Amino acid sequence: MQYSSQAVAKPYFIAAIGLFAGQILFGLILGLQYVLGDFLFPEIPFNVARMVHTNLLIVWLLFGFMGAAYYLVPEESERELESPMLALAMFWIFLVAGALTVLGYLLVPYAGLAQLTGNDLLPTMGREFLEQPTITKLGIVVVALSFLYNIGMTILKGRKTVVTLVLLIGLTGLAVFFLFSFYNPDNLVLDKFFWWWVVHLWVEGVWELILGSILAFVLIKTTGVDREVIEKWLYIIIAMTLITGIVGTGHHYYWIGTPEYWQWWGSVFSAMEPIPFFMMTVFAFNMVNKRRREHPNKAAVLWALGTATMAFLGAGVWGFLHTLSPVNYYTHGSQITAAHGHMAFYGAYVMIVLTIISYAMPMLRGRTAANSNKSQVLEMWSFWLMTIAIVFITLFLTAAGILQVYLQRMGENPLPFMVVQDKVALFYWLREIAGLVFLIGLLTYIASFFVGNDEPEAKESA
Amino acid sequence: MSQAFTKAMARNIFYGGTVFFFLLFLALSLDTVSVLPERDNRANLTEAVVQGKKLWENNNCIGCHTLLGEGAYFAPELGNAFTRLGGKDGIMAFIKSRPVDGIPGRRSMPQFNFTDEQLNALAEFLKYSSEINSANWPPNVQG
Amino acid sequence: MEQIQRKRWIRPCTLVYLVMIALTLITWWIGSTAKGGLELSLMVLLFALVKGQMVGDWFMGLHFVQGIWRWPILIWLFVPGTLIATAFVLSYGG
Amino acid sequence: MQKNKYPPGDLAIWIFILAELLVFAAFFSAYAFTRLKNVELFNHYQLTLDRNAALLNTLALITSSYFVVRAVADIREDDSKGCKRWLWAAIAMGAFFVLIKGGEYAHHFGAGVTLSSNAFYMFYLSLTFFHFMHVILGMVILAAVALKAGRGGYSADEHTGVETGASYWHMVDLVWLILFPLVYVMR
Repeated sequence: MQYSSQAVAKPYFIAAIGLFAGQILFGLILGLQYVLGDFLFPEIPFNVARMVHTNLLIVWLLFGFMGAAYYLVPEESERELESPMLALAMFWIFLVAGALTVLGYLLVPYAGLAQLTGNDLLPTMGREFLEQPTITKLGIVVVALSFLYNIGMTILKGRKTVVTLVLLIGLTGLAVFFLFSFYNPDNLVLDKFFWWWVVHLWVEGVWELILGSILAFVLIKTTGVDREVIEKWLYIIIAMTLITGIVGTGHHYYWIGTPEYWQWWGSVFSAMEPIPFFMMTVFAFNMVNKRRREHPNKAAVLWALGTATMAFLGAGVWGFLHTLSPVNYYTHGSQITAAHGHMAFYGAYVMIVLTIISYAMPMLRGRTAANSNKSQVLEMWSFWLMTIAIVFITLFLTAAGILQVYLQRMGENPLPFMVVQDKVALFYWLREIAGLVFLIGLLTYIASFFVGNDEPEAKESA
Repeated sequence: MSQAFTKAMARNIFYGGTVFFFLLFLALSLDTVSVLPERDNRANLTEAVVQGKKLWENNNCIGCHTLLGEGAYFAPELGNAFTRLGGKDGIMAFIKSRPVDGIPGRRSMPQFNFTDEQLNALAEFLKYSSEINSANWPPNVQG
Repeated sequence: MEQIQRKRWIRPCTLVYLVMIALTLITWWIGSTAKGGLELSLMVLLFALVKGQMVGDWFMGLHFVQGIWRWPILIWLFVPGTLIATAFVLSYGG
Repeated sequence: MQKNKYPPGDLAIWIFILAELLVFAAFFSAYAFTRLKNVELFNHYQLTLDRNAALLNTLALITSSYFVVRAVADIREDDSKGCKRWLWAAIAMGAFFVLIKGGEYAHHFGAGVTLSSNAFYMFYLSLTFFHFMHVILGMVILAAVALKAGRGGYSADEHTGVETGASYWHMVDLVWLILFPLVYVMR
């Protein structure tokens, strides 16, 4: 750690991991509710648990992104953070606001929460992933703006690198597109149309810039490959991301009342969305093969390669599976969508945050470059456990989805939704078992922070 | 030609390509918004429908159901509930009849204790939703 | 370099240009009769692919490239060209 | 004759060119197979297009592409002035294309044609408008190159920028060479 203000990243990372654990816990509850329908009913109905599961995911990823920015921006800009105090203050505000929101979800019926927070004044609640009370949304805007100010000033006053520039563009885009969450017209089609300007342009747009820039930073640091090489790859990858991804939004506009030409535009462009992910995989492995040093933090390199691979599989391959409109006609809103969502989010965003945590945390905790071998071995175990678990979760959900589509939407005698759900229950059980393995992986991951701390640091081998 | 591609050109393609395709997306979006009146059933956006949408949101129905395929996959699609449940009466009767403590061992919709006016609004909202031109989706009545 | 210094009666690119103009005029003439028909359509498509090949080889300069970059334009012409031809053959009842 | 390993220009533009060509290839094939299902409709509405305008546009783009070839040839002989002149001539032909195409659009929009009118017009407008935007982008690129050439920014030794812009412009031409017969003539 070269700059003392990088230390503000530490609470962000710790909070991220804590919320991650909460997300997984609620994931397991949801998985169980899929097979034992009355589990925790009516205390925690499915919709509440799901809201907690998805919102925790978003919030902890945001914590991770912010922590990543606070860690890498001073180092890249070669100066201290504009205001570490502001960063810490925003940490607590965001954490408390997030905690209050989740408590609100769990303790108050959702309609009551809507009333309590004055949703009628500016109704924005009750839309998927944007369930937060309007006041929380406003809080997110405030936190995002202070964060952008802090990061932006540091970047603009210091050395400007491609990594920080791309990160800044990504984070700015994140803040700008979030503003569409305040637009909630009565017209359902318009509502849905612009809802995707938040959701799609986040996860298949600006978030990928953030992902790319963090990955580039870690690769520069761990491989010792010339910055010029990595930065030009970063540019060309994110260029392809936005070239395909922006119009690729059209793959959400097939069946929501929007004109039918989107079936062509969306299919053609989103079919190309795997290309940048494929380039990212090639790029990451190439850089690691061309490495000029053997960085002692092997776990971080593993996470980086894992991100590139799993993002391609989850976002690229599983996305492509159902992105063409004739296929999507049958798979839209089925378990196939859920399968894709799980692997894409894990592969792209969970793993990149764990990558930067894995790289930065040893330094933030006083090591010079890496944890002890013992700790790293445990961390790598957790990598494989979680990654293999998510692969199986995805495969089981895909199997459930294929059956669901076949039984419910194809053939002469389509069966009702609930009948089909009973028929595919076996796969939901298997998914829940894989989910337990994921939890074991996560516990192993958390344990890796507590073992081997008194042992010597792993050394650069070459 | 020692260097196959340069950072400067990669940067130009990033900025140029992003602006270019964002403009294209804006153009298509503009066209979409201009032709939506023919597809989105806005003529039937009555007060009851607006109230129904608010109820739909304030009770987080999207947390279990899909509407035009978007939402959670725990409970049936509702974009065509109007057809599947046999009109407004069927919808209202179903929501009204949910047991307070659920159904042992099975998934159940919570009992929301809606008033008759609210039930009517929700049913109107689902009727309006079912009349949106969704390019023949879902493939059949089962959603 | 030596090629350019040697005087020729016409530059290769100019020759290519004139051929492309000629093919375009024929295509337009076929179009203006509005007769259509499978043979004429396929001929027009062939003209287009030949013109595309000329652009790739002589305008873009891929004629002087060897290795994998020699092929993308050719493949690009061949694959959609084949698909379009197939669709037109099918539209005339196979 | 010495052969090159890479095509002229910066390889990054070629990645971009290939991505764009992929999109057009998909749309071309989609056009042909959608036509297969709606032969009557496509044949009928194709006749509402202005083939004379399309001819002028094809000639304009081919000529423009040829001018760009001459511009590259000039800069390879260290003739910045010649390079600049050919480039502006190419841009002028591009502007001519935009003008003619704009006239066609005005005619169609005036007749109430939109993307949602029918399958033929959907493809006609999608393909040509997407290409139209490429012509404009290409003109912007060529103008940037021409301005730099005018300032003497390129030489016989270092003119990758000219080749890069040229390669992009040839791609714009290439796409139109397929688009013209496919949408305007083949029936």
